Amino acid sequence: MDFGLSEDQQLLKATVARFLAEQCPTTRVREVMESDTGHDAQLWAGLVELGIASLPVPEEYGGLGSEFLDLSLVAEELGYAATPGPFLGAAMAVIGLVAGDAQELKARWLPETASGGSLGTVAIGEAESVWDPSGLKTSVSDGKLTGRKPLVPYAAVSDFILVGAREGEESGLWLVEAGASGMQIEPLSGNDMTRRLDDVVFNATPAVRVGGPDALARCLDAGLILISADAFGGARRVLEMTRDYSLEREQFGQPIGAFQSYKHQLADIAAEVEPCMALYWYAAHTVDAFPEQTAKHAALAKIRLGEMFNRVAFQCTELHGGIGFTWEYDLQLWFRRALFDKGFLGEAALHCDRVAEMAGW
Amino acid sequence: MDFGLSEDQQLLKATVARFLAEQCPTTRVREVMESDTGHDAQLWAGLVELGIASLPVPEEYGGLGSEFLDLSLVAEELGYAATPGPFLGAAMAVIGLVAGDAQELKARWLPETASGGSLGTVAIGEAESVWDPSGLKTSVSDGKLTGRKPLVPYAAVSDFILVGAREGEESGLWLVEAGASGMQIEPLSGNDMTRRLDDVVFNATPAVRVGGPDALARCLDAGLILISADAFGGARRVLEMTRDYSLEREQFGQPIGAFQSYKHQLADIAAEVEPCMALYWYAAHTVDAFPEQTAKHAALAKIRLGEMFNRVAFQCTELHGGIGFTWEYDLQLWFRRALFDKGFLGEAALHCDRVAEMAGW
Amino acid sequence: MNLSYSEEYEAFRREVRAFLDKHWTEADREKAGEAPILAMPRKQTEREAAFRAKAVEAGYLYKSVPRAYGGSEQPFDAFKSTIIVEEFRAAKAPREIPGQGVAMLVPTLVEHGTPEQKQQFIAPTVTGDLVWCQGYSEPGAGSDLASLRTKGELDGDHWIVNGQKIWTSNASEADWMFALVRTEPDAPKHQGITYMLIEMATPGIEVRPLKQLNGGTDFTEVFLENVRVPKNSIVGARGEGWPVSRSTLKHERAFIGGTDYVRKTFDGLVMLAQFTNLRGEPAIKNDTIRTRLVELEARLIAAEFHGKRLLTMSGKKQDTGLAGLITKNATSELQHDLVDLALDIMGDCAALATGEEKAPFSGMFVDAYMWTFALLIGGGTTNIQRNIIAERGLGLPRDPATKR
Amino acid sequence: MNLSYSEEYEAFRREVRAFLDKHWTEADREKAGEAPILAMPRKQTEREAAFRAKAVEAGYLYKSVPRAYGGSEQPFDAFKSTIIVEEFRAAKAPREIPGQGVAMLVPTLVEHGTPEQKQQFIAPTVTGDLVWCQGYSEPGAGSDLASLRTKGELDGDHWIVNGQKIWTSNASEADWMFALVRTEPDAPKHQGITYMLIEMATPGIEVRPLKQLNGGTDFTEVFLENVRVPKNSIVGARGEGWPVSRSTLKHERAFIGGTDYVRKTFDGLVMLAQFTNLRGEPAIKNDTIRTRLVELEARLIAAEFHGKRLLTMSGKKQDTGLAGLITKNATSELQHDLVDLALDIMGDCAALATGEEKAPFSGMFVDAYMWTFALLIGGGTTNIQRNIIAERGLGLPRDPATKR
Repeated sequence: MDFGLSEDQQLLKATVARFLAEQCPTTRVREVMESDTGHDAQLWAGLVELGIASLPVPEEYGGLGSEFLDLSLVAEELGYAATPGPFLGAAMAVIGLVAGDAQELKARWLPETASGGSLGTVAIGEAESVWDPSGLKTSVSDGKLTGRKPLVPYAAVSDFILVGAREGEESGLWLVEAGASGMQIEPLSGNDMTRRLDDVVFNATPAVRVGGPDALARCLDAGLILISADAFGGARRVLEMTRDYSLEREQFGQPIGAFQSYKHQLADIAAEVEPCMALYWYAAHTVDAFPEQTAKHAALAKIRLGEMFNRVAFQCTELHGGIGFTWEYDLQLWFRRALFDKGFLGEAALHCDRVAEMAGW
Repeated sequence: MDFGLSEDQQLLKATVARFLAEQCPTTRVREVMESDTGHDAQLWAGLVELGIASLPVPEEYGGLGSEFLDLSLVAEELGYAATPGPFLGAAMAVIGLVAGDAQELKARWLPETASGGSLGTVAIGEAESVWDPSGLKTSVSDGKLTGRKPLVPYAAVSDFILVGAREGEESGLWLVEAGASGMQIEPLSGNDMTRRLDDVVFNATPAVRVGGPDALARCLDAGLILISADAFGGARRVLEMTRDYSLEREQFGQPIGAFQSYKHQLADIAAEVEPCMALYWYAAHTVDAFPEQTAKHAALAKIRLGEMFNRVAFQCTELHGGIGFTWEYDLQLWFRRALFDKGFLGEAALHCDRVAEMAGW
Repeated sequence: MNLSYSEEYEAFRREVRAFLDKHWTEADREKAGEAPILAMPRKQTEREAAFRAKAVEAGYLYKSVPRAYGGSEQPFDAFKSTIIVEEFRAAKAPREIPGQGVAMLVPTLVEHGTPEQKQQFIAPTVTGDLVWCQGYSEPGAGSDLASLRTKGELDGDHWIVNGQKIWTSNASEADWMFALVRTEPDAPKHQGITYMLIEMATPGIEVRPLKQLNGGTDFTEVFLENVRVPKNSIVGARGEGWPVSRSTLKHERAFIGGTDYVRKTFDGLVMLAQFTNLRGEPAIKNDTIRTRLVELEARLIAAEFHGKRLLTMSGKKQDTGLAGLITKNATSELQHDLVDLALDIMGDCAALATGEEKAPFSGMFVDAYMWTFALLIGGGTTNIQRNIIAERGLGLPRDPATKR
Repeated sequence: MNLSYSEEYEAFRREVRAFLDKHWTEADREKAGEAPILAMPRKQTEREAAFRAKAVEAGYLYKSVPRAYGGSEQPFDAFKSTIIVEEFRAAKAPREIPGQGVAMLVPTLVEHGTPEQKQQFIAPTVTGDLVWCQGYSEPGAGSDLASLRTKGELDGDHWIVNGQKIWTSNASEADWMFALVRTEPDAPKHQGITYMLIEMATPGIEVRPLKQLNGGTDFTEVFLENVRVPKNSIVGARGEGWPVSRSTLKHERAFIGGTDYVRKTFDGLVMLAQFTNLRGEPAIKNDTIRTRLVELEARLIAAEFHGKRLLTMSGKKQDTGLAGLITKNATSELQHDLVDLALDIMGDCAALATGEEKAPFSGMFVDAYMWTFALLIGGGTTNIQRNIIAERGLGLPRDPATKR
């Protein structure tokens, strides 16, 4: 029985953390955030060099074929550092490809994504917060895909998009290449400028089938877990910043962290954050160990962590007093990332419904 | 503009408070609570002498014909003192009678209830937490009433029961006298032993019509407001007890009320309790001033105050530490009354649905 | 209990209405439009100036300011004040010039200023000819104003002021700043602070916009480097600025405690829930959302009538005690819970920013969510207010650390 | 990460199962039934005694107690301990005798007792022949144990003990009490306390049942009047009872932090929601209730796997740090929210008491609601634990008031 990280996993996590501490301080986060695309090719290349793009790619396609937990640990560290860039959509796209059965597409794209030569993303959710595959209206017929996807990460800089859609009754994933005909990409103004979103419309756009309902489900579940890991990393960071600030900042002649009420508020936040690690770890672990449980546990992780991160970010900002409300103070980066993690891939209520239905409630 | 109490109202409130402080200390509450019926005729007679039974009775029937707010203020003080006895059901019964159109019944019963010679109660709610008149199944036909009423206050000691029921499609109130045929009364074990409940079954029991849907609605709304006032009084008392305790009780060499965290918890409780007074005041005021608003505001008061009282009773018990968990310490009286106020006349969720429907949501 | 006003007050209301009908025309009203939630001070237009002069003459504005200094010098009457606000708001007529000059400095000068200061500053402030900013907060001193570090040293006829102020609203537009400056470094913490009036045009003052969490720049930082301030440009005695400033803060607390903005938020929230679809159904048809809305409405109505209760108490010159102290925390927590529900109603669009047209209501509730901090933090943080409720409202022992 | 046990541990599990199959028959299992959530200590039956003796011999029970005193003296292995608990529980086999004698006194004696005390007390305690109660809490001293006032004065060969203890579970059945007694009245608060063993049959001891909020009497008050206790009946040195007792409290905290009872509550809650109708529909079909259930399940699963994370850390002999400290508060808050939902599901039957057959599930959740206090208060209040989390877990400054 070992519900903990292997030495390799700890090393991976520490390596990514060290890389980000050095290469991605918040000054750089802000530069990327203020850039046009929100994508820093050099930073991404550095992360690819560390192997984060190869983790989910099977060895036969030049990747590392790692456990899904490894990728989730990376997501936690990216969240901890408020790392800007296309990681989430790119990882989901790879997982969708791997889970599908389109050998040709795998051979075409997986080696390139592993090496950083290509970037993928995913387009799943539709208007009115629809994310469950059963509700998708985007449809494919005769290899042409039509529909609107209002929240697509980094569509503008991606080489291909995996689109959740249906052909007849069956849902699945289809691949659309950048620049395909009938595709319109409009940038959105998001709360979290470190992870860009575009509104994408497909109008009889050529698309190739990647896989069926299972591939789509695996892709979505993986996203839910990665976003939960991101939320955990963010919450951990926000708590640390607030603790540190409370030791420095003095009021009435003592550090504010010495006031009992402040201490208790921070203790309550810690008690809320800490057990969430095990929640996302287990959800990630099911992907390899108990895939039949993943749908439920991925949803539970997103429900809890998406909300927890927002609550913690809000409370910690409040505990900072005025400075927390400034643009210059870094806390706001996570405050905004929390709003991304809350909304993207569907809000808690949607996933509560899904879990309840799985349970037959 | 005067959203405050008149001098008469303040006097009434103070008089009832003084009477209860003298005649109904918690030692007496406990005696009554441990008695068979939970009804202390002498205490009730004292309250009747103060006029509480005459308040809702029109002058033409020997009562005071007061504003409904007056009666609500009395309910607050009864709640503050954890007064045991049949007040709530008795008051609702009188209000139902007054609101109805059965002149003979009014003449028969109102003078007697005003003088304390008779005691009424109400039987409205049915199984599965049905309290909205639209859901009642108890029916009347040919002057015979049939159905089950699982939560009837003090049925065993009442001289008559006003029963919410329907005849054909129309709902209304019917009066059943004590000892009527086909009526079975079984005592229930309730959390709040200061306000007894019985399970009552009617089987072709003779019943006389009191009034239609309006009378039933007024009776129910009045109950919702009175129970809210009771909850406010209880919460106020619990907060006071906790404040007083925190000044006496020392830990680590200082009164526990000097610990910042304790102070803040109590401040939050006060901030939750205090505005609720205006909520029940306004609901009570609508009964006479804006009756078309009563249904909504009575429901809102019950939603907020029923839950608030329970939360406050729980938190204050916790703030007492171990002693709050003892039977001997008086806090438990209000803890249990809070559970009565939560459940009786329907839980918050039911009334939320009702308000939403009134709003067309 | 009577929620209508007595004949005396109804007559007063008619009088106010008649005044408005006469002096603030339909055209004026149309032009004025809806007032923003947080109005920024600005110099009044000629039209506004003419109207305000009439309103002062009639006794409707600047009621606590002596006639000699441009006020209408009326006895305090909570109901009349409320009627004036209600009627002026309905007519979209200008009320007192917004901002801290009128809200905070003028009452301070009325109470503590020298005759010369009153003469020089009050009248132009109430006409909007002088715009003020507040210089209390500092990067190192938030709720604990007494720990501030901006210092003033006497050099002949002038104070030489050095330091930094933060959270200064509209410093860029201000002509003057009223500030707290530490002038006696050796005195105990709460002593040795002087209340100083500083002309913003003085050399050595630099104003930098402060960008907020929500992307806006409603506040600034003000840097003071060897700023020379005339020796007599202080209010109250040297070293006694602390009590002078504390009388001012009361006004700010009362200002932030209102429920108007919460009602606006709630009404907007209901519309948001009605017009935002979640998976094919208006959000308001979702049982969880509907239930939360009703629970919030109950709290809102409690807060509103609690306000009427306070108004009544004020009208009767009663001490509002605990009831008055809890308003700010209860209201800002309610506001928080309202905007929190708004984000849930937005579904996945919680990820989109204010101004994004593809978000429901262009994401305006996201900004409201972020602004909630300003409410929580403005006018003393929630924790400070909790101390006050516990100590002054409930009679619990004072905190040794914050004892003054 | 691997949630199955390694072959070594699987072999151990098979060994335990084989042991149980052999020594605890189907008939035994049937007779034993489900264990109560809060088991009270009692003397073991002959059948249980025989089984426990075998289990000790096999190394499964009393693993931290030396063989010489009736234990099985095994090295600490968190996984083996867990496997033993899982398998014994599945087989409904007796584990360690419940109660504070085994959980708190025995470890204390092992660490601090004299050879004579170990000899005299440990073996009969682990067999259940000696039943103990704890005498720490006093009416005037709750979380602040050091402020206790029961005093002992030396009179020749005996301590004369006077005072009152409260929250003593099963004092009526106990043969002995381990108690904290102030013996040096002039010493500073945390010094001058002595850890004393007192035979309950000694004249001057009176036990009165303490009726609880929920109507039950699981605790007692113990009055001590001129109780004569032999001079050598103390553990550790005179005046050093405080550190001795603190080593014991660790055990209590660990005991209360488990999630088993929360899982039981959750599973019961799901059933309650499935079988309780609200207005013609099972409560679980109500969107609000369903949503709350799922949110609570997410927290429960977090708590459960958090437990597995702690177990893994213990297994690797790592310090569990912050992760270990937050367990109690997170778990008891979760338990509170679960029973709170239960009351909502009960609809108007929240007014009915536990035991009322007409309430859903005979109102058993009302009792769980009330018992939640015992969890919040037992083993140090939530506020004390918050201090510990902040200070030891987050490294915030110590509270001056509670400094020791």
